[in-house]
Amino acid sequence: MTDTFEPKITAFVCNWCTYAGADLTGTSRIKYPSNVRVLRLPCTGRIDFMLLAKAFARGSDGIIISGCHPNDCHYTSGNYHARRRWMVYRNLMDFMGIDTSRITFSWVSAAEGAKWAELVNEVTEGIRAMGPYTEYQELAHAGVE
Amino acid sequence: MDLIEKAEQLLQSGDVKAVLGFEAGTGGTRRPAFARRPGQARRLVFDDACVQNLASYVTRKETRRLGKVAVAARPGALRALLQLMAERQIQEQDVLPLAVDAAGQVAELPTAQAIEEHLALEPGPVSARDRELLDRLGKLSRAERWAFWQGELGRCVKCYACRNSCPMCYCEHCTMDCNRPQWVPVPSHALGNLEYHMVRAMHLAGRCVQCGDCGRACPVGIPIHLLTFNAEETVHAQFGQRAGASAKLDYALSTFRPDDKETFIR
Amino acid sequence: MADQFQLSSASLDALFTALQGDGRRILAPTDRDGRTELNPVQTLGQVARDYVQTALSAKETVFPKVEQLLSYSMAPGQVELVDAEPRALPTVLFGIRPCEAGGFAALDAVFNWDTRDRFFNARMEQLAIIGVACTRKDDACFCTSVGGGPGSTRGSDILLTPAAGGFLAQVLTDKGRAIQALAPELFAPAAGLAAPLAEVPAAFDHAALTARLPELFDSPIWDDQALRCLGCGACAFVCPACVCFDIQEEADKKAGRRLRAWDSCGFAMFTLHASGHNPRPAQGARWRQRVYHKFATYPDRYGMLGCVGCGKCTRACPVDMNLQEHLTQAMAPVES
Amino acid sequence: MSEQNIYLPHLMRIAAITDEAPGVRTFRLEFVDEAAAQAFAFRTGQFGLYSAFGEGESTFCIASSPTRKGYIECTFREVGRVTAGLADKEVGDIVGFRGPYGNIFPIEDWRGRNLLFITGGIALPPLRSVIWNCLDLRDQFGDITIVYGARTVNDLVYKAELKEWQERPDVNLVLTVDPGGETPDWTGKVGFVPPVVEQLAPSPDNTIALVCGPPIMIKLTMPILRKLGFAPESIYTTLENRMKCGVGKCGRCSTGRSYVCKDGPVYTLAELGQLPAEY
Repeated sequence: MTDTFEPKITAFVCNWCTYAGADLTGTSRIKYPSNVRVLRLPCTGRIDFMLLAKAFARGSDGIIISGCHPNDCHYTSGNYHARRRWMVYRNLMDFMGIDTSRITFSWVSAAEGAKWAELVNEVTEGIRAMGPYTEYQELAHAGVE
Repeated sequence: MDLIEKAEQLLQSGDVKAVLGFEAGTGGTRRPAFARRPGQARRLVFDDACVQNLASYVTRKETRRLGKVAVAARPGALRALLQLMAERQIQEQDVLPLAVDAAGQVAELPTAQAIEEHLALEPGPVSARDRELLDRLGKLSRAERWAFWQGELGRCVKCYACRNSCPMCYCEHCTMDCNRPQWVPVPSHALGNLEYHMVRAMHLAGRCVQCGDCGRACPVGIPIHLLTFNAEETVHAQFGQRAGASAKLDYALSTFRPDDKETFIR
Repeated sequence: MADQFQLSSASLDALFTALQGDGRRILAPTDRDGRTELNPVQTLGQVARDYVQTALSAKETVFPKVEQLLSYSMAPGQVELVDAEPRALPTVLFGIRPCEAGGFAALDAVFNWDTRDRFFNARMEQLAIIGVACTRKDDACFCTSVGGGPGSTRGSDILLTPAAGGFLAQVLTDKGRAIQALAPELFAPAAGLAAPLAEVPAAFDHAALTARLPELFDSPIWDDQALRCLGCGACAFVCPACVCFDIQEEADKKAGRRLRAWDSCGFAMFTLHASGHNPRPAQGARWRQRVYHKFATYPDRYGMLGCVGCGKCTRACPVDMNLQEHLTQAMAPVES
Repeated sequence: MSEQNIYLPHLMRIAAITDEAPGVRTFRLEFVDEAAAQAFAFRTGQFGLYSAFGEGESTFCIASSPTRKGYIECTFREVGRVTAGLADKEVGDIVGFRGPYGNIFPIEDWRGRNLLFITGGIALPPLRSVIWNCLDLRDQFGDITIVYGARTVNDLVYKAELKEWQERPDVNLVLTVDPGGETPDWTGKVGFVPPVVEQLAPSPDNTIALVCGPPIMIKLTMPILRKLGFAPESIYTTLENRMKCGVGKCGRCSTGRSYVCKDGPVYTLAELGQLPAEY
């Protein structure tokens, strides 16, 4: 069964750095797995924790969150704010028993096309090894008579 | 002066329109009570069985309508009052907190500074029992924690007693009641419960005064206060501040330091 | 008068086996993680001892907190509706108290007074109730004030009363007789035996209360009483007689489902119009609605009270909105 | 024997959409299932629950007249999740309908009586059903007067039909818009509905008054009608309480002993006097 498992990975990326970086990966003709669905948001500061919860609930096996390096935010401090929230949220999710190893946070700049490819590769293989996030996905149908 | 005398005096003088305290409840318990006339002050009691956080009343419109209230406050309520001031929901002059000492003597805490000074003498907010629960859960494997919380949250019926008893849940339009978009499912099925408690904890991160009233309010006994406690403990450990410590506290998650330290971003 | 028998604890345990042999699951109060709550059990030994009440009521067996009413799939210009069949398992509800057993009639009154609610009825049909009379009470109990009692047979198919070495059993209905017929040898004759019950003194006269409520509608006592009410739904959700529900839609672009979930008249959202207008804008009006619906509307519309005096609301309330006490106060509003 | 699922809607195809006013639309709906269409009948005053699949159900009156067969119409303003979902629909799309629910305007009892309709804004739809019902049986009734107001000229709904009523010799239509809501070519009145009614001073003799509007309009109009001599039994209105089930179970519309979904939505002022003012 695991042979046929193709991980579904959702990437929430900021418009200015990581999205541009991922674009560069493409224009540089660097190949990377197609398991990732990229969702572009204006800034990591916009990546509400509920987006992560919704991604898992809708069947993602893994999540990537990526934006501008510290000090590089297009809006000056969106990524700093985001970082604080992730620090709290990641602990909370772990405390609730949610598998935080399925969530990868990263900074990928517009110039780091290769880093993006490497990241997606690693995450895809990591999630492939972990298998589908069944225990969370089953929640969608649980508790209804 | 004891609490009853103090309440009578305050009501008599008209300094406050109501004294919010505790009275005897069912089966030896204590419950919140509003003394609005001097004659009603006799009902008031204050002891270790008084557990509810009375600060949750001061932002309710039914209470605001009464006018200025005095609050016979336990430490959790005092922290909540400071946090409400920090969030600009109340002002010093809206409420008169009353602290009751072990001998039953009452002190007025008319300013934020007075509350802060009084609280400085109190022990930390997290009880030994809750500390132990947090530690015990922290030591479980992730899968065990998942099983624990799924078992617990499966009991949730979404009565919102946790939300409504929380002094910091004063929003007139709670995100749980908004449906455009419908972020969190309304029904109390598995996903609806998990997301609700996740949102509740996140919305209280940096704001939770760790009174534990949500856990006490739960009619099916879910220790949900541990979720907000966890979030608040992260805020304290990482950002060095605690909600309810000062009336001039910035919200931990609407600010940042360039050198905030994390270990997980690649 | 119902047929009366004697069951030893061993016989009752054997009856559990017989019931499961008949394909029925048994739900009973258990002590799990320090909480008394309904759970599936296999043996009498798994049933909680010395409990007064479970926190939640047994209504969830016939009116679950979330149930599906229908589902559908969508394509441009097309909708495919799928009817939902309630999953109604043959169930014996063991060990609930007479007050709670009486609550099913209040649910039935609403679900079936006009059109019939298939979801409730399908589950009700599959449900048999073996109630256990109360030998203990607590300060929240007030069954005798609302026409019930610690040994009331209303709603039970079989009512057991703890007695030395086992139970006295009153077999009350056809469903009860069908259970007895599974293992008739376990039911020993016991004519004339009696067992002591809890003493629950009546606190108020419910008929007088119902008669009085219309004139009290504009009384300030409701606002006064509701001052400490937090406006949560704990009282309604634990109530064996509260029926109010919400209907919620959950869907993505392609498919969806319509769910029924418990709701409460205590929530400000309950009556809020889309325009922002709220017919019951303050907690006092919402608290009054709760009281009036149970003690004025129910008697008027359905010829019964919407309250069984189980006291679950009082126990569940984070701020001790003691219903019995508030009703007693309504009957004699004397305040300094 | 398994019972019917009373929460299962009929599927309806949108046959026509009319934009009435900013944010206000009318759907003409036809049953997808022919047998359901044949079995369906309703009377004026009744309402239904309309599904925007994916969003939920919302309650509106049936705004068309039972004398017009083969379809029903509903008119709604986009204010919430469901109405926004409905507003996204196009002709040919499928929506759901449960109904007809509730009581009726007893127009059979009104033969030979004069009819006075007083309404404002988006509350014309329930009365539009009655108006067409009575106009289609025109010879059974005496004078028909309609007072209708809206915030602005643009907010008046059923503009084509208003024109038609205006031109009919057997209808007395009085249109008004709130001060400031008039256009340069506006020929109707300017002012709120209650004072317009007061000024019009309709005779209560042999007359039934039907009042539907926003709560404030109803509140201010009722005393004027009473002062003019209308008996509480001759004044009708509809209540718009929030509903979920529509069949007297979910408890949401419960007002005193009344379920608005079962005992209403049509009430006389005399009946309203028996209910707590929680509407």
